[in-house]
Amino acid sequence: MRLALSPELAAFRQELREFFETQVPWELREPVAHGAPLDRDVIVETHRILHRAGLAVPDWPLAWGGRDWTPLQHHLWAEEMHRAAVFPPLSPNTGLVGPVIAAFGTEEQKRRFLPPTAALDIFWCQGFSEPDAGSDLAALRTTAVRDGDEYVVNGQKTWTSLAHWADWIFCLVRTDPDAPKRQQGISFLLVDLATPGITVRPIRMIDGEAEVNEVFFDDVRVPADQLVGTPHEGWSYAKFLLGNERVNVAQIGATKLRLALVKEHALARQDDGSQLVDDPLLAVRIAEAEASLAALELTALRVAAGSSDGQPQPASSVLKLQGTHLQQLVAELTMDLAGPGSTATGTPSERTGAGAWERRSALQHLNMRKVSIYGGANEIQRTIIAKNVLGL
Amino acid sequence: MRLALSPELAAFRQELREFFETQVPWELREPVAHGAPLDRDVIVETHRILHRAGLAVPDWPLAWGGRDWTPLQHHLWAEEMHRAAVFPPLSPNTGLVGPVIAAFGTEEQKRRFLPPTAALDIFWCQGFSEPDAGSDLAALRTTAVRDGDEYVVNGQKTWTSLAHWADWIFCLVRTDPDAPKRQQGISFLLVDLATPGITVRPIRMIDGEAEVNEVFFDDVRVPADQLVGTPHEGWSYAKFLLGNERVNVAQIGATKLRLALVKEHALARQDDGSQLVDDPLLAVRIAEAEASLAALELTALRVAAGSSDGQPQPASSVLKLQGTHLQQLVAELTMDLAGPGSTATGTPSERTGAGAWERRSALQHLNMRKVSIYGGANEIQRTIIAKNVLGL
Amino acid sequence: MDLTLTPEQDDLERAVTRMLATAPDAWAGLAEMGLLGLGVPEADGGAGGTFADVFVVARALGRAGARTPYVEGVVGGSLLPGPADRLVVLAHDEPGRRWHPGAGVRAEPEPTGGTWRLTGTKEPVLHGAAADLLVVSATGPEGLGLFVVDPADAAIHSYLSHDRSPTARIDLDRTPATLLAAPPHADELLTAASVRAVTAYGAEALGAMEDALERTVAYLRTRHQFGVPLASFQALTHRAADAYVALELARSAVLYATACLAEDVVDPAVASRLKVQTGRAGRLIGQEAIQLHGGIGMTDEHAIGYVTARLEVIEHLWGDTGFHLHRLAAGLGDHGAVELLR
Amino acid sequence: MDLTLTPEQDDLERAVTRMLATAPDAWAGLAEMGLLGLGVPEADGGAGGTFADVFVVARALGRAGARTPYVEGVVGGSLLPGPADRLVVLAHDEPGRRWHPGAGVRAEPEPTGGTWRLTGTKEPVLHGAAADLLVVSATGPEGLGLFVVDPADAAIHSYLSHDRSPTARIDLDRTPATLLAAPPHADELLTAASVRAVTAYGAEALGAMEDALERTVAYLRTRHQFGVPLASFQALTHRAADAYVALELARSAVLYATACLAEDVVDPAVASRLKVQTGRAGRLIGQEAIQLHGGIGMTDEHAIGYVTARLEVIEHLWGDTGFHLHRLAAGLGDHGAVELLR
Repeated sequence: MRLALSPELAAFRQELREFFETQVPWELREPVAHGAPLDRDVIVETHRILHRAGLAVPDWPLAWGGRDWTPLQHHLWAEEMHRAAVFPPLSPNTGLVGPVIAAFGTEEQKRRFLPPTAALDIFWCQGFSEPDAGSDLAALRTTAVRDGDEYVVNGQKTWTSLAHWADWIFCLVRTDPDAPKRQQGISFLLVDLATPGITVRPIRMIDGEAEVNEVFFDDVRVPADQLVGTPHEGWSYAKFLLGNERVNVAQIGATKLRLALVKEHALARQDDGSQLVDDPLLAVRIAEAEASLAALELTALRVAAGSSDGQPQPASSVLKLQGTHLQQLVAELTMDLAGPGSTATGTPSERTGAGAWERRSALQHLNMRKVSIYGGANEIQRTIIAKNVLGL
Repeated sequence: MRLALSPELAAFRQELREFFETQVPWELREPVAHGAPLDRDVIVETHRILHRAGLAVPDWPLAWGGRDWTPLQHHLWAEEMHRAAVFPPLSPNTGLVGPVIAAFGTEEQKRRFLPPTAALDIFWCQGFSEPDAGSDLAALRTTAVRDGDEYVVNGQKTWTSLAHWADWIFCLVRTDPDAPKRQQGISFLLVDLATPGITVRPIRMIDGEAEVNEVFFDDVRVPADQLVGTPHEGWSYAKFLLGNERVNVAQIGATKLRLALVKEHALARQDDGSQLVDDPLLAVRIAEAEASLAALELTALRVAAGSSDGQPQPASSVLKLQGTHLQQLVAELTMDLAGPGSTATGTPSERTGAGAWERRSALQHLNMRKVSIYGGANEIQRTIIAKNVLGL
Repeated sequence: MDLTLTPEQDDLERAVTRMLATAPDAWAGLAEMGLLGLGVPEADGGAGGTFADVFVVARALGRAGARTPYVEGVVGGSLLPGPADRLVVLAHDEPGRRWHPGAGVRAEPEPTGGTWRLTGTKEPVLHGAAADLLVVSATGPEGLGLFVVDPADAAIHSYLSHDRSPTARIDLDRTPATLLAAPPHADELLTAASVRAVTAYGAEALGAMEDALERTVAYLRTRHQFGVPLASFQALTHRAADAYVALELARSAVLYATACLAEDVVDPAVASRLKVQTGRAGRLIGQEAIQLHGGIGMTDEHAIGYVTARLEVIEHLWGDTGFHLHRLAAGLGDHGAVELLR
Repeated sequence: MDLTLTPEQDDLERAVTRMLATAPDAWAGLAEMGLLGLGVPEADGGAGGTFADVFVVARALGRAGARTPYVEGVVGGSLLPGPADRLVVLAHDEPGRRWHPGAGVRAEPEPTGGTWRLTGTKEPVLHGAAADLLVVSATGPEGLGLFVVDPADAAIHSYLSHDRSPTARIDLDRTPATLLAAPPHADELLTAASVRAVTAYGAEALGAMEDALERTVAYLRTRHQFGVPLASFQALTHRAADAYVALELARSAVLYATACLAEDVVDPAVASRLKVQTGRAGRLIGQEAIQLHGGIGMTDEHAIGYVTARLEVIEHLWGDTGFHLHRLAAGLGDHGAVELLR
């Protein structure tokens, strides 16, 4: 057991803190700090600044730009990034398709895709879910039929985050419809969204934003060398990838930033001299959220320290469940702090900037309901824990 | 819609209030008010006082001592009884076996059993659950084999409340082991506990009390005329009866009494002049419990008004779920008010009387955990609601 | 006590529901049916009837997800009774403040006689832009008063809130006003209005919760995953059962508060208990509805998200669950057990 | 930061667990293994070691459901270091009061020199009857002080509490005492003792929760109903999963508090966060354990009820969840985000 950071680690942290606060301009951090809607330019510019400093893909293999960091160093990196309100490197690139190509791709695929993926010269999106294959992903029906040197893809993906901004999509497609089990006969395919036959239709959400899309494939011809790894083995790559996703989806750093803002609002003096924390119920809810978040962060540190070779641990389901719970809890708390002000949303242009947190709060609360649904719904996580951890 | 009581009903209530407060001596009410362990004499003496006044079995048929009351009158009767800390008429007699005999028994059975059941000249207990048939009651294995004018009973019942004080037991027994469905071939049998071959073994519970028992049947010979209604039709009688039990088990009046005591403790001045309600978290928990209990009582009034011919409604599952929830919540709240005093249980003799509420509180909390298990566990109630109300 | 509706009220409910399913404009439909001004005495130009009729209409609106100024009109009409076709809206909440009985808008008496000038900002004012008259709370030299303002004299900025309700910010800059109620009478009026508002919104929330639970149950029945209907997953059906329990308890609280107002019993504690029940139930049912619908529950195309949003709007009007819990807690010593039967 | 145990501590855990499974007297077994006085410097006669060793022993005791004065001895030893085989027990709680830093017992100085007389009642004092020496908190002329009392001079009434822990009421009637710490130093000592107590009880609670969840999971696997194992009911397995999540979060909080004390960082906020996590988790796991066991979970013959009872005892010692939430809330302005890495 060891509590204190070594002097080396303390210096490491200080270096990162300085980098994030001085090398990433405030114009790129301000929208993150104040919960503005996503902006493609912010994502891309921030990512490229981090990439130039070797800070975009630290958990990749060394040969492809990774850093030989301990789990604790990775944690400090993520924590300092969120603390400074830096938009993290684009996760479909760095956390999802990149690691899959690095682990299972051919040498040729690695050379072709990993550098532009790390640099965000390709903006990736993930094409997994389908209208009838959400939590039950193995029910997917999009097909890819081999035809000479190409696959011909037909079908529909949905809930595809940021597809309207993306250059490429990585998909799970059914390449062997006759496989005895539904999980077999699925392949992992990389597709240029500029290929003819692809239509991207944004889905408007209840908070008015359009982060996700439907993607339609109509006889889309994809070169066969864009199939990653072994044909029909895509399910195992997807499982590898979803394990990674669940760790990211705990979003501890982001929640910490939101909770710090909650405290700022709650402690601010009102014009009549009062503070929102004068209400003991609100004060206690904040204190409890803070205690829960600390316990979650410690759990993430324990999981990180115990992880081996990127194999997802069952503990990642714990992080997903509690991480999304706290994201939602803090969003709800922010809305409740705003009170009737949460209803006074104003027009979209009135909802920007630090002063408009009350106007944004209900929309952010609504938006945040998604996190317990995507990336493996919380019901799926409970089943995983019951089965894989408790043996039920 | 009507809010106010009519003058007649207000007078009716006043009459009951006076009766309970003046005709039932305080010695019989004090143990109820202060949550003392059950006492056979208190139960029997109170019951007989109520019976003599025609207040023990108001919901029975008129011919057998019932009163022609509206659901609201029944509610007022129960409420005033609990308010005065009067131990209610013994429910296995008045709420369970009595109504079953009245509805399904032969004229001879009615004449033989209903008067002593109403008068508590027979103290009944219920023999339904078995070691492998709790929530899954239809799995019961105690057999009754016809042999001439008798049934020969073998098997074991468990969780039999107050069997150690009882004179008779009413049982579900399997009379046709070859019936195609488990729910068929079950009969409803009345058994004198003095019959040779019966052993009653009290089960000690975690609160130190022994309210429930195991009852063993070893070649117990029961006259065939003690089988109620039609042989093999016992399951439908049990369903009729369990519907009644779920309504009783909401225990709104008892919870109201407990909550009033909680308020008394919370509002009492400590020696340093403070009150426990100075703690806003405790004060708010009490307020919330009070609001929830009011909503439950109103729901019970709605259910009572809507009930027809004693047929149990699916709504009774709502009352069971929320009623037991609030019983447990108020017990937990009492314990939390006591704080470390809940740990200072003292010896049994130190736990009696009004002043010892803190010493009793943790034991009562533990005892109260049973209410969401017995009488159809809450999991069963949720399944009933999902299936019968929501059609899931 | 009897918490059931009369056959006439059942008929009314059916008629309103039918209209809402077919009429292009719910508000015009209500007007046509003569349902505006319910609860306002006919002598004052209203449509008469009791609060039970208001309950019926508000609940039907909640079930249908219609966004009309109906509840706002009931509240406004109780403050300033008048012809049924005149919409009076109360402007009370102010930016940057959690709901509280005071108000930051300042009222200054005009030197000339009985008129006043008001300065400040009111927001959110639901359906503020549709009002024929505004009742505005403002603090004058002697305390909180209520004033009547012609909306034509105020700067009204209107938008759709997150539940798609038309909502407004009203800027007052030495805006002429007439006094409706001086202190301390204004406080009493406001308290009575709050009990009516909480009860009517409670009826609407009840309708919205019914709608949310019905849609969710239907989705569980029809949506298949892993080759079976969602309804075969016990973890989901048990949560639906818990939602149903919460709904029935909330229904009881709303019916009781309605019965009180129908007999002119105005009791803030009854309103607070209603608010606590519907607040807890609304959050549970609204959030479970989205979660059990999965991704489509988050989309603009599907109604369920707006039901959840509407429940949150109602939660934050006239004091949220926390506010009413504190108010109930402060009154714990006023009574022994709660006496429901009067 | 590293929250894992050393191989030596893993060995210690195995050894303690083995002893507890076989020894007739857990307390004698601990003494024989030289595990009393852990955390007390060897120079003071203790057994040395860090608080991580205390964690290991307390958690093993919690898993085994053993009722020993171990944690009480750790707390007493930190107040009055001395030989490992001397049991010092702190008597602080008083009847009729929720836990608070003051105390109602009165201390009166003796005219002759440095001795004192104490009058009042202490209860509950866990394992009070087993103490070789008592440390008693009492209010003297200048504030709260800590005093040493020979148990032979006090009237000690002992009983088993609801979790079967030997517990005592200690009546002091002009009982002779010596001063251990005068104000304000006594407050500091008591605060440090409370952090140790909360952390050591937290480790015991962690062990008890592990035990409860394991037993419950085993029961779900083996118990059949409706012809299938309980584990085939998804509503039950999902609740077990939620219990597991709570357990892991509580584990993190306890390990972190242990790491702090192992490096002599005494932080009441860390202890309060632990208390909140284990309080919530303990109630959830304890209550689900009984509910999922059904009737047999309520019986004296089955251990699960006593695990639940034990968790409730720990909840109510050294301030309950509500007390610690208020304390954390009062300190919200002291820091921005919580900094775990020091």
